[in-house]
Amino acid sequence: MDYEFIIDGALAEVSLDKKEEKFIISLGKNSFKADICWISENVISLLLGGKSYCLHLASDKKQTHININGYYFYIKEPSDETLDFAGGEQASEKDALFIKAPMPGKVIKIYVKEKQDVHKNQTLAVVEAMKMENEIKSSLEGQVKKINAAPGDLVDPDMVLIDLETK
Amino acid sequence: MDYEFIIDGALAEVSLDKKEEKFIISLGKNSFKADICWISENVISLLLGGKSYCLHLASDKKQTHININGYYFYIKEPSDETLDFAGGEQASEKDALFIKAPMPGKVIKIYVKEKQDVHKNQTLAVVEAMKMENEIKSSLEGQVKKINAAPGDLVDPDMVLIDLETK
Amino acid sequence: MFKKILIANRGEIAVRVIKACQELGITATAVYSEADRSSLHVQSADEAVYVGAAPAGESYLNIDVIIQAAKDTGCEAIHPGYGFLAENAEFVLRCEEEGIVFIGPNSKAMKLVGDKIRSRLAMEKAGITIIPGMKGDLQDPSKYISEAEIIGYPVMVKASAGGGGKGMRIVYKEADLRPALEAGKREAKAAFGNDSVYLEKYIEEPRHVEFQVLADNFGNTVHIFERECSIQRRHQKIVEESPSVALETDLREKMGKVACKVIQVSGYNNAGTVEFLLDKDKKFYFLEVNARLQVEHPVTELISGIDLVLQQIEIAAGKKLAFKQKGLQQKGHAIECRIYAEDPQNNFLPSSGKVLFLKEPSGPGVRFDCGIYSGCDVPVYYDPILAKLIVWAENRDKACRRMLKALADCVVLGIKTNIEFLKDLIGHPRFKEGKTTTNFIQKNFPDWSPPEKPENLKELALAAAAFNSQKSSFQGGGYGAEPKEVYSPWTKLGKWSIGGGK
Amino acid sequence: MFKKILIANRGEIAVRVIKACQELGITATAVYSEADRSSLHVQSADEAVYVGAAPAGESYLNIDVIIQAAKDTGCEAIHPGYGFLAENAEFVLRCEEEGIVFIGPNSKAMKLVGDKIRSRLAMEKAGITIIPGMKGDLQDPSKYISEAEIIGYPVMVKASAGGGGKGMRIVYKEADLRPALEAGKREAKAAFGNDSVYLEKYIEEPRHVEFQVLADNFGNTVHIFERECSIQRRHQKIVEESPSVALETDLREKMGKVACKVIQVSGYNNAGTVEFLLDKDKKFYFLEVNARLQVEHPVTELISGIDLVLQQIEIAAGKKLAFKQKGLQQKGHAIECRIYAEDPQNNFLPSSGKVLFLKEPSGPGVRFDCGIYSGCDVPVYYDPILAKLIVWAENRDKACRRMLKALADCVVLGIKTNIEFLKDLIGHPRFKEGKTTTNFIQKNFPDWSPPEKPENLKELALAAAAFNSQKSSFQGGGYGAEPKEVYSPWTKLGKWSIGGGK
Repeated sequence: MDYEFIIDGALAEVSLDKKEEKFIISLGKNSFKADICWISENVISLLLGGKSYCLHLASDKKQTHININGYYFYIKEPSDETLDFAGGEQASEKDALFIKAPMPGKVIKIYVKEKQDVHKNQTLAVVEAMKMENEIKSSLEGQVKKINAAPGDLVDPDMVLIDLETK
Repeated sequence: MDYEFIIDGALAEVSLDKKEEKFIISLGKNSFKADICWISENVISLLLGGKSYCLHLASDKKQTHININGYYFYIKEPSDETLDFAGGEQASEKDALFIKAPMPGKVIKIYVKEKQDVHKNQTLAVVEAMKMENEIKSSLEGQVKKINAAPGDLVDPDMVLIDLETK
Repeated sequence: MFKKILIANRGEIAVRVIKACQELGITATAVYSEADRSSLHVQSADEAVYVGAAPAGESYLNIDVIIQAAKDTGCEAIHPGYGFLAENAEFVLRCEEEGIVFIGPNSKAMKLVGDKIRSRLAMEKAGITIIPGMKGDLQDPSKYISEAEIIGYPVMVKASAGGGGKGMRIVYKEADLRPALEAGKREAKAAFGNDSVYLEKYIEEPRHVEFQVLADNFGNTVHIFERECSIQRRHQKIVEESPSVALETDLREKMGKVACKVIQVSGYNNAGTVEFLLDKDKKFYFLEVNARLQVEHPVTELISGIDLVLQQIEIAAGKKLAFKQKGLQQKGHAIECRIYAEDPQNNFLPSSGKVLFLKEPSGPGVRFDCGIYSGCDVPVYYDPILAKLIVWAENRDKACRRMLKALADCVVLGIKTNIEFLKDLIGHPRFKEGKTTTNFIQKNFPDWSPPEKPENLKELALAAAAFNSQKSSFQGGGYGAEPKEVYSPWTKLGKWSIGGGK
Repeated sequence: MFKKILIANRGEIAVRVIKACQELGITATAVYSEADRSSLHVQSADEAVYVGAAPAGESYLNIDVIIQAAKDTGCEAIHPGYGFLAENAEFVLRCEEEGIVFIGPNSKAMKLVGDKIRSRLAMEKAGITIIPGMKGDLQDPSKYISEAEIIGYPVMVKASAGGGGKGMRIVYKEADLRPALEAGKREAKAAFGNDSVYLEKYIEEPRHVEFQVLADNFGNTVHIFERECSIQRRHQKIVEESPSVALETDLREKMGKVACKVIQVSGYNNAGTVEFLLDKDKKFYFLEVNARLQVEHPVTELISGIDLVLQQIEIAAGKKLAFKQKGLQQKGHAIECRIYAEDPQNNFLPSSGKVLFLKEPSGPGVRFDCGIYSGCDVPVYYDPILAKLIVWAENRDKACRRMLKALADCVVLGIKTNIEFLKDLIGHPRFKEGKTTTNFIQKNFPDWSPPEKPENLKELALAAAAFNSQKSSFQGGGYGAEPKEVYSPWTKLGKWSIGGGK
């Protein structure tokens, strides 16, 4: 069985085969024989060449979160969106026009108005979460096209607070 | 919704109704309004008249195991078998003819042979589990009809080790 | 002793106080906001009262509602935890008026130590060394500018009403003063319901050393030694320990005596903390009194064997201190790491959401004061502290090793935390050497990113994701059962019959 | 210091030792039988070696296989835990021959203290008071009868090779002696691989008081105070505490000195325990040396601050003891309760099977040394100990309260345990008074049954069963998701493609 995942922004292939109650894990040229035991929904015990690994994992809509020996890994399924980032510079410049909150929180202040010119690093808004205020700055020079949030609104990192346009 | 359960060997009825996001629990004449929150697969938080209860529960094939404030409860679904015990004395005398292990374990010794007469309290066999030896005694006078286990066998409490018959 | 106590807080500290009450046979009444119905403190408590909407101002900070909850449930006392109303003199006064015992200092002492300016004046008068800072009126913004001139830059903007780094700003030049004041006031208002701020001299590279103090209602005062809390980020403590590597016996005794004097001068009772800055030359300056149970109180509990929450309750109930200064002892070494819901890779911004999985560290000498569980939601409304990991060992070196192992054993999946950062921090050679000054993080971790992950573990992670997919496939997309699981706990028991028939 | 240690054990003690190794940066190699692939100690270890079939004789007791595992993995030392090979002098000798460090006493001392008869003789010769008992040859059954006559009934049958109540029988009259000997021999054989037993005078209503001792390889010996372990059922310890309420400072010092002397007379090194019986008149008799880490060692760790496993490893690595008798201190009070897989309502018979759910108790002063987890299987092959709950508090009264709360917080569903029994025991007025003699359970709980359950909780239990049924119905018989759960962690990620294509 072959699988494809995105890890650390790169595509990786894994293949699993079952042989005599053990799994053969193949990654590129590397191949290991592992004794795998599901301990619970979120825990796998894995014996590999005498070494014992305890893997903790859980998935949400976006990714699988994995912890091994204290290290954290985030693995996604390849999708149209994640493959998009291969587009490179253009995409990231485009992204800079959509001002989003860095984390879920509450809008405290909007410093700009529609049609207002903004310079690079100008503070556009303040969002608060868990009693911490965070300033949201513009990463380019441009003009405010549209403001989609008002002080007091609860916002998600997916929501666009302010649309900018280059002049 | 009405439910029937066996608790402490007796039949009990419970009924649940949902009303304005709360549950009405009715047991006989008693009726409570409860705020119920499933915390996880095995934990329920229940607010009832201002009191907070944390219920832990898990089910296996036989019963649901429940812990509330450190007290343990075992609840079964009514079935033909469980209703049988209402038969009383006859059933328990019949049971005495089927000698079972008191717990899962390993047969260490069988002291009797088929056709052998046994008296009340005679040791019939020894079963060991977790390094503890336990003698299995006859609770009546009779004769060994059949022996179904041999030293070294792993046995379950459901298995009949020795069939007795009354003379 | 009290029969019933209301705990006016949430999260790990509410759980900690609830447990203490229950050990004493006292009924513990929790309060909860709309965001907290499924929170751990509600499950742990004997009773729970709904107190309002999710924003703290409408629930945990709402004095009327909290007082009413205590009265309705017949609570004789309120434990405020830390944060929220813990250092709100108005709330303490209200408790006094309503005949409810506030488990903390009296309102007069609270008002004095809560007003950083008045308390600094009082201490100066009593001959206690303080950091140069402003003494004047707070209304006129222009006065701050002239005060800053007198003190000399860099200066620090601090909230008059609270601690914990909320509202703090360092200002190096006049041009930055006004925005810093504004931001500080806003944060102070949000955190403490009071926007007054003041300025003081910013001492560079000091250590933050504080003394835990207990004072009963009969004038007996003891200190339970120091905690060093120099490891801070954005003026927020992250790692605390006791003893401080910077203190010799003489200096400890001297500072402890001053701490007790501060408490006596303030007319303070119950548990409190006297904060000092210790400079390079081992000169120490009184900073302020934290009029509450500190987040880092377990460090003191582990080195002294004194249960501070128990002491708080007993003092509030009118008991005399059962020990004297001479009988107290500092044994071994304790370290605390605060586990925050924050993303070190995203500028340490808060990380809220669902905790998909939690594994709590445990073992000899490991204590985990925890407010979360597998499956819980971490709301955006409150402090990002999820849990505290505290270890004790015979000496500092062993405590560090124990902490590193416990941090590796602590797994939080679903939201981001600072655990990996803490591991790097405790494992840093400068930390091991005890070179802990308040600029430690700035200096040693100017731009932290997670350690390089071993390539073999990355491969195992990919394999795990594949097992996971494979499992889902086998299970047809539903919850997977372990291969060994023969029966599902959810398929059995309780047939229902419609219409109420038997 | 060692780089790699093999832990020749399973369950909670293996987990405890593995953690100690990892804190020290030592690679911990576990061993596991066929029944233990999914056990906690395998998950906790850095390496794991399969050592054979489920019965202990074919795996954990198989000297050849264990030695081979150590050699194959390059382990420089073996920690035996308790039970299994921990007190097997043949195994210790084998380690010595193979050049593997056995973390425990040398084989000569092990052989001496392991032979209860020879060790009793040695102690008698050294002027240490022992319990009257047989000294002669063990082969001829008739000799036991005449020895019993000399000693005087009641007598006790005890296994020469081990402790823990295995193989023990009290005999009140001659007629019962032969069956008791047979049963004792069988149990001794099964537990220790050696069926030799001996007789000694049975002292009624004594206290069991033991001293923890450490001896390095340079002749330095210290005791770390006593543990009282009088609360026993079927000669199996259930509750242990320190300090003992029966000891005054003078008696403690006297017994401690005798304990150290016993160790020195035996040529013993590493950690060991010297057991005494203390009679009503506070006379004490040497019983035996337990040549291993005891189940109840955490009690000593909590009152002394000494990590015994760490000390064992350091002593075995050739380090000198870092402290002297004068520097040691007994602080506060610690109590341990052993959580057994047994059914108190079914004559305390073992209860094996699947742990459907486990909630571990936690909190200040609470330590839980645990070998199980939610979903694990408890096999029939090994000791029924699941976990140990240990609490520390400032004094005995507070420790009892803390223990009661922690026991109520400890939830094990799926198999039966003695938790409810322990709650009744710790809460018993005679226990609180410290009237703890070895017949405590016989006297105060001759026929225990669970406490009457509050009627309202019974009603809630029924309601819970109904919720559970309702949930199953909603979920169509599959695993239920909480109402708040929007997505299943099992439905996402990793599409597979057949044939290896991208």
